[in-house]
Amino acid sequence: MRYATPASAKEAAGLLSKEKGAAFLLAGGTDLLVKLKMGMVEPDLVVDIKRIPKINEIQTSAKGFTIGAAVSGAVIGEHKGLNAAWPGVVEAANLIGSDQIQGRATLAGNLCNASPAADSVPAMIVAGAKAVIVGPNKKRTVPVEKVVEGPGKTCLTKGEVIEAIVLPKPEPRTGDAYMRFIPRTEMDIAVVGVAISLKLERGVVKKAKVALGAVAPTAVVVPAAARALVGSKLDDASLEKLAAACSAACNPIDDKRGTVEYRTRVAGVLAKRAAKLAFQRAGGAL
Amino acid sequence: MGHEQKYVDKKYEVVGTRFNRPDGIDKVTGKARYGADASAPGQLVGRVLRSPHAHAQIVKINTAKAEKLPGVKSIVTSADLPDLTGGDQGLADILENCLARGRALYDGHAIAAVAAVDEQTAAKALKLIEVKYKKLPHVTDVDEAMSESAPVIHDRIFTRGVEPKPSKPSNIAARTQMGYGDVDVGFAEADVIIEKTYKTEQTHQGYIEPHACLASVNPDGSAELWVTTQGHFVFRNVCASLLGLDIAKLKVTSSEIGGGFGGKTHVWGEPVALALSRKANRPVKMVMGRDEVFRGTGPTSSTSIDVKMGAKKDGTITAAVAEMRYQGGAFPGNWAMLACMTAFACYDIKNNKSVGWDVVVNRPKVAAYRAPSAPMAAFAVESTIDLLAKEVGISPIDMRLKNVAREGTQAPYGPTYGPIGIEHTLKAVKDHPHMRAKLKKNQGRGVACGFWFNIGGQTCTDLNISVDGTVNLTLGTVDVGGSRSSMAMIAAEELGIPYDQVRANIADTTSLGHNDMTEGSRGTFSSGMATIFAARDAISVLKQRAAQMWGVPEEDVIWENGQAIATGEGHGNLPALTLQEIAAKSGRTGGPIAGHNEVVADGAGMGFASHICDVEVDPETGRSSIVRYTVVQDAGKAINPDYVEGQFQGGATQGIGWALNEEYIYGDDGCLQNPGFLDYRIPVCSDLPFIDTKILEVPNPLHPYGVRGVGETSIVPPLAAVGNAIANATGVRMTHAPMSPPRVLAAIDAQENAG
Amino acid sequence: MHRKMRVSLSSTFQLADGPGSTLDVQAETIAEMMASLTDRYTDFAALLERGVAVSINGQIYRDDWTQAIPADAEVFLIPRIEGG
Amino acid sequence: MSNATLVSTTVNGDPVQFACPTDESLMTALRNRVGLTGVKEGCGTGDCGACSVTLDGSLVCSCLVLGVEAEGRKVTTVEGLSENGELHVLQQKFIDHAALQCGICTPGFLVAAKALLDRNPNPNETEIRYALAGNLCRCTGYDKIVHAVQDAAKDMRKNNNRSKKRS
Repeated sequence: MRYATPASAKEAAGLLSKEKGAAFLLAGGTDLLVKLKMGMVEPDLVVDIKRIPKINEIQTSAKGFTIGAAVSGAVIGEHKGLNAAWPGVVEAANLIGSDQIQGRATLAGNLCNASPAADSVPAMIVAGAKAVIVGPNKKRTVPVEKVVEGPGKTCLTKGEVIEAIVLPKPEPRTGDAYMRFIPRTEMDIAVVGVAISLKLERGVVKKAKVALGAVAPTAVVVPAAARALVGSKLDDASLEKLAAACSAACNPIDDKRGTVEYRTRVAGVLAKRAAKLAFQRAGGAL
Repeated sequence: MGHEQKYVDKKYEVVGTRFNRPDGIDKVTGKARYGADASAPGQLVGRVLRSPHAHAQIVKINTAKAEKLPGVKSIVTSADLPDLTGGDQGLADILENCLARGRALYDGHAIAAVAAVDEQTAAKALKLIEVKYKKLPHVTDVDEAMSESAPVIHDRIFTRGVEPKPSKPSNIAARTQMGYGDVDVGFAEADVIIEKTYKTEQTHQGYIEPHACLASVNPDGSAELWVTTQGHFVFRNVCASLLGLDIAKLKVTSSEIGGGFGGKTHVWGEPVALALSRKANRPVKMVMGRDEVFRGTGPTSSTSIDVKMGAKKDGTITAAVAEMRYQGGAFPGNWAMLACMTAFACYDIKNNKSVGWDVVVNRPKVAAYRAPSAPMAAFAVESTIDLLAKEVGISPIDMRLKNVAREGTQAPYGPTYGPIGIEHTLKAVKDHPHMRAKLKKNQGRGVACGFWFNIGGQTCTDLNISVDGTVNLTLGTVDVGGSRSSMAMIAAEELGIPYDQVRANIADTTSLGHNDMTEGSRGTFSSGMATIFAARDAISVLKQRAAQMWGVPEEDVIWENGQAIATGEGHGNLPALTLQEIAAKSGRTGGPIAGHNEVVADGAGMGFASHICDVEVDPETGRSSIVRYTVVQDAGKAINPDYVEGQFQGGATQGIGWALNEEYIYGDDGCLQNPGFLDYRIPVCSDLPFIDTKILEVPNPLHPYGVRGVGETSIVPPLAAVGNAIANATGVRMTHAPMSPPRVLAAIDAQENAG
Repeated sequence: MHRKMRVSLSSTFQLADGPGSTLDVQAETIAEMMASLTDRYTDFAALLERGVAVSINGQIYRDDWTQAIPADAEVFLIPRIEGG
Repeated sequence: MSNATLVSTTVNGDPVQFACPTDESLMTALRNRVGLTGVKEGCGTGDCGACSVTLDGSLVCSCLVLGVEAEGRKVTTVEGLSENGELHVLQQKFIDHAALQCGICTPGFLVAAKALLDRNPNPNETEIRYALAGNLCRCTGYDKIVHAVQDAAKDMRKNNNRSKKRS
């Protein structure tokens, strides 16, 4: 296994695109190192992007936030601006594993690992996050919901590297929230995850976006769930409609972490709770 | 034996207070050496190839390619080990579990092992070993394994304990029955009868330190083994028997042990590492990965249990029957028998019957896990008692007190109890402020009792006094919970010197006579007894030396507060001689001063506990959180209360983990799906509240200080305590442990749909 | 001359040629009792092999066969247990 | 076999060089090549926290870091907690409170607890419990560990105030 520490995203892309063997990108390493340990991957080349300038930084601009691909959850959790703007994204990022994992794990890595249960992905989707993808020849920006195509599968072509995650500046009176279900209080993979962002106008939901995790091969955006919220003040009837829409959108599997019935049921339960939290964060009164 | 074992009530100076452990500094600074922390010159790395199948015939193992890989120094399969077929079946089973012989009996069964110059080479060599398997039908569920249609795993197993003797082999290794009275008569007297079936899933001891050893065998048959174990003397004897080595030529040193809970009482990789070393003629270090620990070692039985109990309106339990099916993994065990001995042990039930079925399945060979077999039986019985109590309209505690076992009650396994503490723990629970604390919405409180034996066993201890008066206490029972501190306290108590003048160490197998395992809650009980006697032995030498120094008859010398005092006429004015003064002169009064004791520390007491648990259940997700927990247990006498509390809290937490989330999950292919801490969910720090403890002291009449073992009982009540609490929070009776969120939510739904 | 005594068998133990759940022997220690039972009953040795402990007046003895059995003691043979 | 690489790093304040295969974890490198066996392997997959170290001040599982990543960085292990021959307050409190039994998880807990108290000198019980959720202990039920950390935090705050007043 060769180990490279390129000085730019473009150089990283070049290394990956030229590699004939199995090549992997290393940011936080919390997934890659586990796969190495379990013998699930045998890399010929590992490209560590953490020595690339600015890739470990969060940049704030008038348009929003650019979160470098190697920024860890711990750094995101400490960032005041991000916490104020997108608390749902921050809490989703911070739910991934222990403090030790938080010291390394990244949003871009969580996205590229393409696990159906990735916590940050539904949260990024409802926040309108985009991935800045650098290839050997060109750069492109792709909405997060378009990045993951299936379990372990992304839209990235050979040689492409996510350089940063871009979050917009939230519109006024926007709130987001992410909630997941795990059997313990920590250290588990999500059995169900629900992310909701919504915008209020005069106390009424004007716009909403709902995404579910761990209930289908990829995170699912549920327009019907969003429609259930729009125009409401989160009365019981709209919450029930939200829950029903979320449950209906589930296409989960039975596995060691949960059953089809359980995931379907709890998706609705968490959606109601997440909606209330997002509503309050947007300044709504329950 | 020459020493009085009987309990004597007295005031203590050291015992019963709290002292820091001697191994503490090494453990907080990273200096303590565990199984994986030793190295030897020229050591190789040992790795094991494991079966990917639940049950398969091993048609052929081809190691040729792996052997040719540069850096590979030895490869072993069962062909390199003695064939014990036809001899002691128990020993043969152990060896076959260490390396499969002809058949892989479970997912993770060791097939072959390799020793190579480094980790990378060893890993590569494993991939080059070609094994041709022929898959066989498998069974992993205990009830299925008992059915007529199940694949029979061993054609040599004919159910023991049934008449007439079966003519066909089956997966049922044995039937056990315990109890007394006539249950039919008892049920006829009952006003209320409750009958329920329960299931518990398989759990693992979950010690954080994986199995690890460093083995070195010389061409002359002498050998050394550094290993993480609960009993290095037993490991020595077992490894020597399995490999045909001379016991005295195999020196086994126990490392610091990173948790055992019963799981490190059994050998797995150690004989294999020795065999690899013998073949390579180099030391071999073998450390298991976490996945190997889960797939290949330790678990406890999964069970299926029917309980039927009847009571009169006044709460008297008139009859109780338990039918308990325990799987022992791929080899027969005594696990259901232990369940029979413990199921009704907390109670005085005139007519009781426990029937146990020991069953084999295609899972790892079951090993002891803290009070083995008792928690599952207690889950079933203690849940049923709550149901009975509700039906007759008596509080769960009063129901238990009404039927509680006391001194003079006949135990379900036959004998009559001496002084025991179950009633004391129940009364303490009844009076505990926890019982009066207000519950919030969605919260419920549960109480449950538990019992486990203590065992004594063979113990050998040395006590050597240095010329400066400090004392080396040399022990042969592995310290798993702080026993070095407790033993040093006992020596200090007996000798009448400060705790910090005594240093306790665990000796290797060449330095002491045989010591049994640290198991069965015996460490402090048995080594404590041997320490008392060794100290008393040393005191008699000290008195004799003092007499010599004074020139007075030995019988005129007594030992008090760490010094020799001359009594009797004529020498009452002699100044007392301290231990230091006598030790300083020892070179000229007859040489080193030492005490020694070897003892079969029989007469261990019984351990009883009652727990209180408050849970909060989220009715929409079925998730249960422990909001408050209290352990009340009889310790006989707590030598060091810190470590007694530690045992109570640790055992309760393991039980809580079992109650809520821990379980082995097998796929349809018979393979373990969650061999890691990610999906085998042991409690994390944020899952728990502080665990309150209350130590009761009902002296054990057959220990000089009244000590009872405290290590195991604390894991027995939690499953039922949690289940009873959930029932009180939700109105739903859980009969399947762990009571994980999907199971609880399904039960809540089923109840709502029904009602 | 050894004292006469009565030994109760845990219900899990069955001896093919035994009289049932109690056996009468003459012994003063556990060792003598075991020897006498081994002589008397053909499958007692097999039972010992499986593991037997002796309860004398409720106290369990697993290994110390030198233990004296007091007159009129309650003596039970029970399975030998291990722990975790 | 993987290429071996020479790594120059700082461990517990000392310059250290070691050569390790590129695919070797920092945990294994620290244990087998630097000799710091206080770094414990409980799982190798980031689930138990026994191998916790800080890397440039950030708490990580060293099993989820490649040895080669340590180039030019600062690593602190449990062996680096005591200073001037004295135990760190946390180390002393773990002993005083009997917060360890088998002790295999203790190095990881100490490193994680120190990272917590460096960040938050006055954590409440819940904050302590969540901060230590990545460290598994199977012996203690965590009770005495949480008490030890609470007590250590109290002493450390006192000492800090005292040294602030002095300066």
